Amino acid sequence: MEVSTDWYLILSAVLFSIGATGLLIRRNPLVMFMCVELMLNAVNISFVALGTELNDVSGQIAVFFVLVVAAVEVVVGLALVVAINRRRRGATADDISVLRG
Amino acid sequence: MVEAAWLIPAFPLAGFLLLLLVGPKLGEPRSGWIATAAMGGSFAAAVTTYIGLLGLDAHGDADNDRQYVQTLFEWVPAGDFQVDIGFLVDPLSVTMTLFITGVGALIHLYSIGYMHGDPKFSKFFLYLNLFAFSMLMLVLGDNMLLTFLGWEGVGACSYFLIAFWFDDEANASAGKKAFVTNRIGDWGFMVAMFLMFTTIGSIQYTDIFANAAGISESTATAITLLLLVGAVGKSAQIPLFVWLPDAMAGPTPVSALIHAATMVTSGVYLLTRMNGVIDVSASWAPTTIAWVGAATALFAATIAVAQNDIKKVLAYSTVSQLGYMFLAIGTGAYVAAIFHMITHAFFKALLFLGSGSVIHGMDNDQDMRHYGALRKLMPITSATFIIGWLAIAGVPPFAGFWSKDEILAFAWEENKLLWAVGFITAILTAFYMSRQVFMTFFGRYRFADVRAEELEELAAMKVAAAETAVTEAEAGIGDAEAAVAKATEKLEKASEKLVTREAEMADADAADEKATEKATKNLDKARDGVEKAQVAADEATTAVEAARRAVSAAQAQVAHVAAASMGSGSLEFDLFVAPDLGDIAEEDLPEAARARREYHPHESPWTMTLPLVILAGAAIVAGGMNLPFASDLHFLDHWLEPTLVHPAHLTSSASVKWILAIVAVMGGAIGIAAAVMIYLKGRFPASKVELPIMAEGWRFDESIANFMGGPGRKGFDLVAWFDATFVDGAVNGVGRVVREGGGQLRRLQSGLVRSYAAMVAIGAIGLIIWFLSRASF
Amino acid sequence: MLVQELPAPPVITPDIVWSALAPVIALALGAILLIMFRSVVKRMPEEYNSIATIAVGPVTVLGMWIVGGLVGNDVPLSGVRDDIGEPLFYLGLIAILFLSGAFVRSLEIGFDAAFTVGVGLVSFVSTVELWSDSFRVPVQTVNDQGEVFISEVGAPIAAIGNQYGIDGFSLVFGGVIALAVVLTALLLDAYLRREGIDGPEMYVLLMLSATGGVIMAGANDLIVLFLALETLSIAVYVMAAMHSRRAESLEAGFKYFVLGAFSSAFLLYGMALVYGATGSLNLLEIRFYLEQVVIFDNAMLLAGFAMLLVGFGFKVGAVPFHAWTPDVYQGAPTPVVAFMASAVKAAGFAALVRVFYVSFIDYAPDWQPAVYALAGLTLIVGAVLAIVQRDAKRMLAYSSISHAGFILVGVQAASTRGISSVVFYAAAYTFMVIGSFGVLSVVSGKGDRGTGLDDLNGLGSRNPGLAFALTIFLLGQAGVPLTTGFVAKFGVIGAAVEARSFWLAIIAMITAVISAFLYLRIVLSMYLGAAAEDDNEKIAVHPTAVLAIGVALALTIGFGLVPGPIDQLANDALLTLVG
Amino acid sequence: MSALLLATEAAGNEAAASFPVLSALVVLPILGALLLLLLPNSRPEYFKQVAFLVSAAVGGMAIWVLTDFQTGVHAAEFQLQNSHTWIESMGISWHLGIDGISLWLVVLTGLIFPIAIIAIDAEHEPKAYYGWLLVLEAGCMGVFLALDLFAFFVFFEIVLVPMYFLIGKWGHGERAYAATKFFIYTMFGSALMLVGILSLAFLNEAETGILTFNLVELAESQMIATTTARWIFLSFALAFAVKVPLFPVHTWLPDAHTNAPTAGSVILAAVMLKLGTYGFLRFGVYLFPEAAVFFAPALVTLGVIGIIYGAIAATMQHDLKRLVAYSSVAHLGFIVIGIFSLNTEGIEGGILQMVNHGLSTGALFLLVGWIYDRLHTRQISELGGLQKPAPIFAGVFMVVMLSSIGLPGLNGFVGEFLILLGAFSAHRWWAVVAATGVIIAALYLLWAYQRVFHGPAKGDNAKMKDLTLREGLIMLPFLVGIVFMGVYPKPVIERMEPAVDALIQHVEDHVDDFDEPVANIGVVVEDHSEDETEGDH
Repeated sequence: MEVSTDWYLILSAVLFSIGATGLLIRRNPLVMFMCVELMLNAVNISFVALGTELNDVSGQIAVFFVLVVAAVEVVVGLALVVAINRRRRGATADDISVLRG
Repeated sequence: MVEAAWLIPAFPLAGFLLLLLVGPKLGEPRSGWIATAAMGGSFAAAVTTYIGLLGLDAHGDADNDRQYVQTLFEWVPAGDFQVDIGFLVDPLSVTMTLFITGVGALIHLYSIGYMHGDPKFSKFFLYLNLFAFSMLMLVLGDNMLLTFLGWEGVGACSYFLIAFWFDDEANASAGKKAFVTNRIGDWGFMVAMFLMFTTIGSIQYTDIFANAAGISESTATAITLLLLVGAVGKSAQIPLFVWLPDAMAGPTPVSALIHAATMVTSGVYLLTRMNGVIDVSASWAPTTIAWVGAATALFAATIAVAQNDIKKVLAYSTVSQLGYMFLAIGTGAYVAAIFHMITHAFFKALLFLGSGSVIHGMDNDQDMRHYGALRKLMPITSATFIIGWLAIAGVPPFAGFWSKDEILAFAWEENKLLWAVGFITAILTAFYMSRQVFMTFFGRYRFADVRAEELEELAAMKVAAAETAVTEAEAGIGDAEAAVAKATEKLEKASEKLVTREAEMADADAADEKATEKATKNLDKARDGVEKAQVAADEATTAVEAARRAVSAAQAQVAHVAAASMGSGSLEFDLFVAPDLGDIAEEDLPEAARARREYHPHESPWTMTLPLVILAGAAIVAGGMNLPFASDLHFLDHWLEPTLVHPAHLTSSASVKWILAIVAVMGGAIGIAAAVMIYLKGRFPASKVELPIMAEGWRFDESIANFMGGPGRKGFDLVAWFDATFVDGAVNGVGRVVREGGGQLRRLQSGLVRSYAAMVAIGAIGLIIWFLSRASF
Repeated sequence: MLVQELPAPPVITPDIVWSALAPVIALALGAILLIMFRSVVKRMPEEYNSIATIAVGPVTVLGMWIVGGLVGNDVPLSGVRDDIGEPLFYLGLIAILFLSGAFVRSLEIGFDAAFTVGVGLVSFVSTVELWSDSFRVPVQTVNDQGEVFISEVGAPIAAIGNQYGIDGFSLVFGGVIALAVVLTALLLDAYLRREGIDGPEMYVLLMLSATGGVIMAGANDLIVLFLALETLSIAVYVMAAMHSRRAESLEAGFKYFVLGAFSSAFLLYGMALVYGATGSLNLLEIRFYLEQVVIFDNAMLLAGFAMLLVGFGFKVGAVPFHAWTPDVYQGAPTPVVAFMASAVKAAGFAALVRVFYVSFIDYAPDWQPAVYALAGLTLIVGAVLAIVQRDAKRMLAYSSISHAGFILVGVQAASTRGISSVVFYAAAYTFMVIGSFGVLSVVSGKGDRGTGLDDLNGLGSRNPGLAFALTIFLLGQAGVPLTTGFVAKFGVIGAAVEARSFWLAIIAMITAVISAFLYLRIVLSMYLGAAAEDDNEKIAVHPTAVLAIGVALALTIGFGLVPGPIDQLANDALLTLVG
Repeated sequence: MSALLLATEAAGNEAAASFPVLSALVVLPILGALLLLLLPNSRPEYFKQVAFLVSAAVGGMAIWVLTDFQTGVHAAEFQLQNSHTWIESMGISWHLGIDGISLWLVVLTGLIFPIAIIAIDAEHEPKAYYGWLLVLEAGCMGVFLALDLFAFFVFFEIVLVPMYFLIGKWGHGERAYAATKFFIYTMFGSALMLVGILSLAFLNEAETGILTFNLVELAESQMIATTTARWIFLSFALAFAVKVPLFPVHTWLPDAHTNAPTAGSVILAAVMLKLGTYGFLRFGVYLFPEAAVFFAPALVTLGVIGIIYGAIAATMQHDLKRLVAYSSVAHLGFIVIGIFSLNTEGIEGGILQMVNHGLSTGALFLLVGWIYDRLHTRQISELGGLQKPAPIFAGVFMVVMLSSIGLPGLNGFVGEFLILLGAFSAHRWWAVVAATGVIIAALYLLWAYQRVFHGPAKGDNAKMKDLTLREGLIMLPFLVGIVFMGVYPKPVIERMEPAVDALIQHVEDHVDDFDEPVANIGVVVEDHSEDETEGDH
């Protein structure tokens, strides 16, 4: 059978949802970051797929930028995690809840 | 001449302003003289105006004969509502001004003497002038609003003057009561004005006269009843009369001027002024007026019978007489009403001033029970007072007779029942006035009597003493009985000893004589002991009896004293026998009583007696204003005719009139005779007629007060509570609700980053759902 | 079909108008220069340091002058060109330079801060020049009576092809952001000194994020928009966490980062979907496409709207995407919060408005109700949660949420008045909020401990000036007249009413009353609350902070009394189709 | 009715040349406040003097306006206008003008403020105190003068701030609570009015194509659909009802009054409450004639309830200031029914009563304040017998009180009478009920007077200081006004009459089935409308 663009889009949607759910259910900050990455890359799949269907290059170009941004985010995120861990070993996302109300 | 009208109120106003600025500096008596002079000037102006009015054509067209309108300036020009400060000079208003200024001037003069030595002397005259001004505005005003200005002005002044001695809460309350009660009436007056304006578009009297005939019956009835409400308030008719008796708290000249001669009659004036409207109103409206009047007359008269305060009697009498005037108006006899108003002004002012003179002479004691036989001590006062009495009692040829007789005649023609009520009232009037005169000027001089309350406190002291004696005696009994007990004990011991000794004696017979002697000695000793004990016992018993006697004696004393004080209590009502002091010594009488024995009631100074004399003269001859004998002797009738729409005339035959007159005189005679029997001869006890319920004014005032103090106050409190709890509570409640909501929402802000993310996700899903719901597939 | 068969598309190199990029370049370059210089020179000797600092003054003046001139009309020294060569002119120039130096000295400001302020000023001036000399061009109109009118209209400039353009809208936001940078830098100086944080990073990040913000306001392409937004956000994440000795600061940074990344993923997905539906990432092409083509199957497009709304909603802190706001505002260093609440929010709204007004305006009936709902929720939740707080910073955080609601009220109008009201509100709020947080950062004391309501007790007696300033800022936010806050509310409510959204307007006003209660609570505690014994001493305020707060105060009151100019600006700041 | 519009323009033009006295009335106090801000704290005694001089100057200008005011036909127009563009894009302008309706309120404001400033010294922080007072004056003046809805709203709102601080900082007792309640409550009222104003302007724009906030233009165009206009009127009415305050939104008033400093209470009663009633007249009736006619019965009913309810509540108060506050609720109820009788008598009575209430209640609060200064209590139960030691004080109090009771010959009566007369023509039975309020008024005031001044003096009361010369001089203007307006109100009435007639004409023009409810003049007919006045035959 022929794999149409919709399949890619559905895949990306699924991945995106998985990423989002992951961020909601996992406590480990690192895993949460990965989930964000997953979401971003899911979007990338859509971009590529759509770009191909539309026969338009900007879709693919977008992907490059997104990858860069994702990388930057990871950097910042890791820095934060490190800083937090320096104050408190093995802190999970739920431990970081001094500010509330 | 008539142009002098504006001077009539101007004089007292000037006096008022002058006293306002420099009154305290002038002090006594100068400020008094200034005020009096102002009234004198006002009277002169009134006379001038009167003469001028006589000059006006009496037989022009119906609208403007004997009628002169003097406009000073526009007062309240608002849209269609145009009201001026202007005076309507016509026979009615001039008649009013004449006796207001005349009587007023006399009372001012009188007050100079009466208020002598009062720290607020000048302020008193300040108020008096202000009052006179307001009263004159009331009668002279050429529109209802100006009349209303005077109407409330006199109310305010009477408030000031009733509460003149405000240190006493009672006076202050009386003043407040007068003002508020009057306000209830004023409400009626105001609404009447509104209705009048909305009906004919003006409240100028001239316009009202011109258009009254066109007013629809229902409206006219409404206006009449509303005016009646106003009049009832001002003229102290049922049910709003309650303030007048309390108003006696003011200085007596005030009672004479405001609460007898002038202010209280303004209700009558108003209704007369509006006779045109009453004329077109439904027939039952005037009937209502008549019945209100009649009922008040009788009701007040019954109360007057049982009053002991000399001024209270006059107060209720005033209410009653005003009732007559309303009765007259109700029967359409406006002239009769005015006639009686004038005569009443004279003799009632006279009576009040006389009572004032008495009070002044009797060291401010107002209780008639403490008077008696004053006619020798105060000749002028008593003479004039008696004239006033005859006048009000309806004894010909004194003024009161003529006016009252005319009213009764009209009542007869209107409705026999009304006449009957009036007649009974006449009898009562004669009775209670005679009672007052007798209690005050005749009979036994009671001022020096030891008063019941004093006797009671004396008795109380004695009883106390006796009772202490009793207790002491009883203590004595106790001791004595103790002694008896001891003695008997001793006796028993002794007798026991005797027995043993006798036994020894018996043994000893067998032994030698030595032992026998010894035994005999002992035996004798024992015998002596027994006898001694016997004696002691007897003494003790006698002591006990003595103590018992002492006790009973003391108790008898107590009973006696108590009985004595009881007796003195009943003495109070005895006008004829001086209280029996029994064994009370002169020197242990209370201070006050002895002071009274030294006190000598005195006649008042000429400033007070002169007005009395003048008024007495007026009270004698005033009847001449409107003699029934021949139509051309109906001076007042003719004089007032232009101000009335349908001047009423008696239709009954001369014979009927004569019979009525004679009957009236008989009634007066009956009343007087009864009074003579009870209060002069003492044939019947006064307590038979002076029922306590009457003395309490049929508990009318009391029940109103109870309602106001009870449910009324609760209702007011309820409103205040409602305001604080619900109206304001709702506001604060909203605030609380918002805060609560915030507190609940706060829980969502858990601080957990994942829950925040969840919120974002939920929001996202929500948005997606919304957009997809609008999407086309 | 297969890609290979297609003819290779020609590579188009966009033509670039450098002058139009001046504001951006200034900020970006400033950031790079500062970080490079300070990484070379770790710490200068004291005297050099002070000299360098003072030198910043004249340099800035010259910079403003030259850059402004360049931007304005390709000749430096614009405006005074004719005077060049006259001695008097040079004397004046020298005097100005001298004075600027003296002024900087009097501020006792540190080098980094001074540098940043200078950069911000240069960026701002170039924006102004752009506005007055390039963007606004005079046109002659003749009315039917034959009278000739000279009026100015905005002429949009395509800066980089059709990717990034300049129009009134972007210029105003650019100017606002530049000023926000200046004021924040001034506040930061005093703050970092107190907290003992040295190093230029904070300033560098400040300028970088500002760069992102300015580009966001003018981005004409979704990808550019995304990049700008990320530049802005990531810098701010770090700034929030910068006070690393404070756990709260780290927590704030972490939360902001996680959620930010999460939401930007949504945003990106939205872009992808829109791209899929319209076949373009360029806002203008999207608009033309939507104008010309009727999409029968528009589910993808609308889903894209939803995702985009999520992303922007998060940036501007709209309920239910607001949850990060209170925590981050409370935890982050106060001057940073000032920047977030002003510039970041403004940029977010700029992007939101640009995307939805330029590209999706034809679908207004679809997105308007959604924004309507968001606005309503935001207003209510913000106000209601604000009044139950005990901490002033947190209170202001919630109040900033409800302010976002107000701006959304303007957004949902989907009309030109809507745009101008949003512009006005964003600008007005920027200065009020910088002012309020500025005062807070001064009074809160070391480590931002004293931000509770009770810590403000007796401020009225301890430092009347600060108390007065804060009072004005708060009353302004409450919408009391004669402050910009009132005119701003007037504008958005007006826009809503014009769009017949009466109920939203009513909700907005009621929530305004509710939040007035919270501002009054702060005022009460300042004037009526009795100060605790220990902190009765007067609070010393660093001159830079005084300057920042003073400027904000002046703007708030001044344009409150005479709102005409800014209102005019806002009306000219229309979105125009660039390129 | 566009004659009025043209006339206003004409007046505007001729006024444009001369000195903008109205703007000066608003701006001068602000400048004074700034001047105070600049004065050194070292010489506190200057503050009061400066503040007084400034406000006195404003008062002088107000008098000048009064003399400058053209009577006769011109009194119907807005005079001395000056207008500058404020926010061009919205057609908003700084547009001030005065007519017979606002004239007297301006004069009142101009006179009350200097008195309030001179009468009581600031207890602390004089600089801020007098500064706020001046700002307050500017705000009040602005409300009475504004002819532009935006400007009006600005002033209407801005007055909250100074009053908030006056109550909050210089008040007594529960001042924080009272101040906040005052601010929030009144702000809530006006919040919806803002929506109303904007709706009005934009809906009008939708019809006419011109966006303007000019009062006259909006009032004259009357383009808005009836129901919409009614809704907008309600939003205005709520704001004004809270300010008035009308039952049941009155509860902020007692708290504010009781806890405010004396000057605050005086101004609150004398001037600020009038903002509401004035608003009803100038903005409610003028802008929405149809809605005004439609809602008149409801508002009159509320007014009547307020009269009775306020009076009863006043009777039961224990705090003298609270009592006077509730009496204000009753008096303002009178004003409202007067205004919504929508006939000349009623409205003129209403305006008169605004001034009267300003004089009498202002003076009452001043006197109560002085009692408090002397004896440090306002509890009626703790007072008593003050007339003996302080006869002049008592006399003045009595006069003021009688004017408040509405004794003929004093100012209070004229207003109340005209109001009731007008109300009677329009809503007969309401007027009859309202008139009973007069009775209760006498009850609670006389009762209070008795408990405070009559009877034996307790404790220190016996040593109370009588009215000083200075206080006497301060009271003098009040007394003069009270007597003058009672005896000769003509000059006051004739200046407002043309404006009032024009307003009523405006209503008649724009409401089809409405004619001014008036008495049938002169010729008397058998009118059967009377038949239900007496339902007994």
